[in-house]
Amino acid sequence: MMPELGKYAAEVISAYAVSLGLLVGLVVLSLRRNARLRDALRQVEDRQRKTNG
Amino acid sequence: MIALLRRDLVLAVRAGGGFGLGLAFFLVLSVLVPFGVGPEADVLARIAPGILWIGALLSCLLSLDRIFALDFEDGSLDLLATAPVPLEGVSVVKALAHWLTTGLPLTLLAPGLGVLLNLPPAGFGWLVISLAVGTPALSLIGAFGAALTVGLKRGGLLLSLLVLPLYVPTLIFGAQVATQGAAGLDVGTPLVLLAGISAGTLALMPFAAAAALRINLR
Amino acid sequence: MSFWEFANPKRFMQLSSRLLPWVAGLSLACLVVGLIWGFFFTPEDYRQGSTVKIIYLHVPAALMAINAWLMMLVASLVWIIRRHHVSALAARAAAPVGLTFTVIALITGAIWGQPMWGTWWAWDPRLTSFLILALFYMGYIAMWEAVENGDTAADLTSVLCLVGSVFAILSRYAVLFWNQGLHQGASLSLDKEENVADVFYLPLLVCIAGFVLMFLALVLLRTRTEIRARRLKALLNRERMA
Amino acid sequence: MLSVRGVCVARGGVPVLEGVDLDLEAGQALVLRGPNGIGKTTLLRTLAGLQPPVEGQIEMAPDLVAYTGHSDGVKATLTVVENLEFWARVFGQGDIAPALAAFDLEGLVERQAQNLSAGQRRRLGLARLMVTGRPIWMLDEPTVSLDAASVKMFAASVQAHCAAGGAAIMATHIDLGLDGLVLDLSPYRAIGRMSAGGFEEAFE
Repeated sequence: MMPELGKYAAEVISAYAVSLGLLVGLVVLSLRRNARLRDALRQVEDRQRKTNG
Repeated sequence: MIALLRRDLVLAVRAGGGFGLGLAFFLVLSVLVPFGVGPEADVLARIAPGILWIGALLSCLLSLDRIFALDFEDGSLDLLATAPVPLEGVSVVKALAHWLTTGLPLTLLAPGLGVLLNLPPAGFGWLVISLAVGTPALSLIGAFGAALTVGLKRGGLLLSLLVLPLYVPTLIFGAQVATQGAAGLDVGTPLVLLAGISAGTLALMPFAAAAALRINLR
Repeated sequence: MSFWEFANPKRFMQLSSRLLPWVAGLSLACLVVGLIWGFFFTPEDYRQGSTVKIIYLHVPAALMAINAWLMMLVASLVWIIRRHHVSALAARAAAPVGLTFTVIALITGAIWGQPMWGTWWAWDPRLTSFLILALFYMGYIAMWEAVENGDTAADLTSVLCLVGSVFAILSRYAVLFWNQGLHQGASLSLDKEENVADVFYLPLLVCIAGFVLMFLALVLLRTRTEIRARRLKALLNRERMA
Repeated sequence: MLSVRGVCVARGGVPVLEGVDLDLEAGQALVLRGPNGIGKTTLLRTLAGLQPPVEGQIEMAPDLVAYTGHSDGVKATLTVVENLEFWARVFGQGDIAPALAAFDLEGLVERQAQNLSAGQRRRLGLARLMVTGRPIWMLDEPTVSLDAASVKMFAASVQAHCAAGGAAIMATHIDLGLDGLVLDLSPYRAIGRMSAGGFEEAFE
């Protein structure tokens, strides 16, 4: 399955690992913050709807 | 405007104005460098112009936050904003006062420190010229950075982070003039470019600084 | 449908929620296809060996690192001229994405440079420019974080973005000048784009498309987050006032 | 001199006052009242032109206002006379003697501002108004740290200023004994407005 990377295997694989790691990290952080704020906003909106009748 | 310049100069020179702190910092920094890189004369001679330029830049940075912050805290900036002087003019005058109290003395002090760092004889003239042409740009860019961060608590650190990348072109051309001059090479191109940066910042930065001040005074 | 419908926050939320899955899905598809194609099914370069495979990350990341700043510049201008809040928030949302791409470009460049030039880091004009770009991103993000009031922060960061753009271009030329001035005739060139053969070109295009779409998806998502954050703050403010 | 119609002002992006109407004629002194936090300072800063109103009109000829905020703008290492002369020059005025006399600062002229008491500093800050030569004084809590005699001194100078065709608008809680107008800001409190600029309205 793995292609023959020759003597530069370590460089190529580490480049891919670091880049994909950074991208996944950014996506996960963005999603988590989005979810947190979505929930917080929904909570406050519901609360205000109740008090406003 | 002249009144403002005079007041700023008097404030800087009076006790507690911080005049001299930047110079002392420049001195200490230049004295520390040989401890870091070793006392070999030829090594020092080669890096001296760059070290002196970086030292001047950092000493300039030290006093940047005072440009507007003190006037903001005691309310003078509000009063200046309602006074019959445009904020653009205030920014120019403030940058000029900053240059007269830091950039100019640094320029005059630099040859003395050049002796300590074994600067080649050919380099002294170009070092002074490059600093004289380049440090006004440092003050003008710094005034913009100070205007951006004027209302912030602990704005000093942010100010450094914002201003240092903006200093890159000035530093490159300034150090280039000093280095090539010390090596006895032609300095025409970098000197013209350095002067261009100073002129460009003089034309544009006051407007950016005034815009930032108006936003921060709201 | 006019593009300016995006300027209304409520419309933006509706449109973006419909758009986001498609953009994200397409981006993922492009990245998976492009990267697998590039990693497994392209030959080695006769000169650079297998390290040429790093191109599929390095070039798209570098491209988007610059384009992200351009997008922030346009968004800042829209905010200054037309005062659309969504635009300012989109600029804020794009900055961390741009910074990440810049860091990826720098790291992959360093990893690539090590076997090719025998050094992790060369003060090559292009590498140096990206390092300076990263500093600009950091300053911009720090400015947003430092200012409490949303509109003030948007105004200040817009001014910073405008001035920063001028100085970024200036730095680019200064750095070119500086390096030539220091080592005359240095032969380190990073101009890979010019000698890329077709075998490498097609998967590279797919990867670039993937990165563009990913940037778009992330900016949409993060702008939605920023809009919610702003609205949350306003609702809490109203609660306090009442 | 000053005409304000339907003005809404915001502090930190949150509207605090809306629909404010007021007029100021030459010779009038207007006192703004209202509980802490209602937006007196914000309104004064808006009228002085330091921040734009969210909505509404402020009609006034340019360069009429002398503004004094919570802080005096007094430099600690300058002497009293240096502080005043600086502001007189900035505003293109010459004579600072009347201002020194009106606020009883003549005995202190050569003293550095850092050696003044809080009340004396405040008097210096108020004397600054007189050297601007501007007809409309806008004062935010002008009597803070003033003793009874100084308050009288201040009231007298406001009266003299108005009698000479000037006007003043101030936010203060104490009674100055001026026969001026009083505007209570409480009815203008902005309730239920979300934020300036139409962002939240899009969701309502």
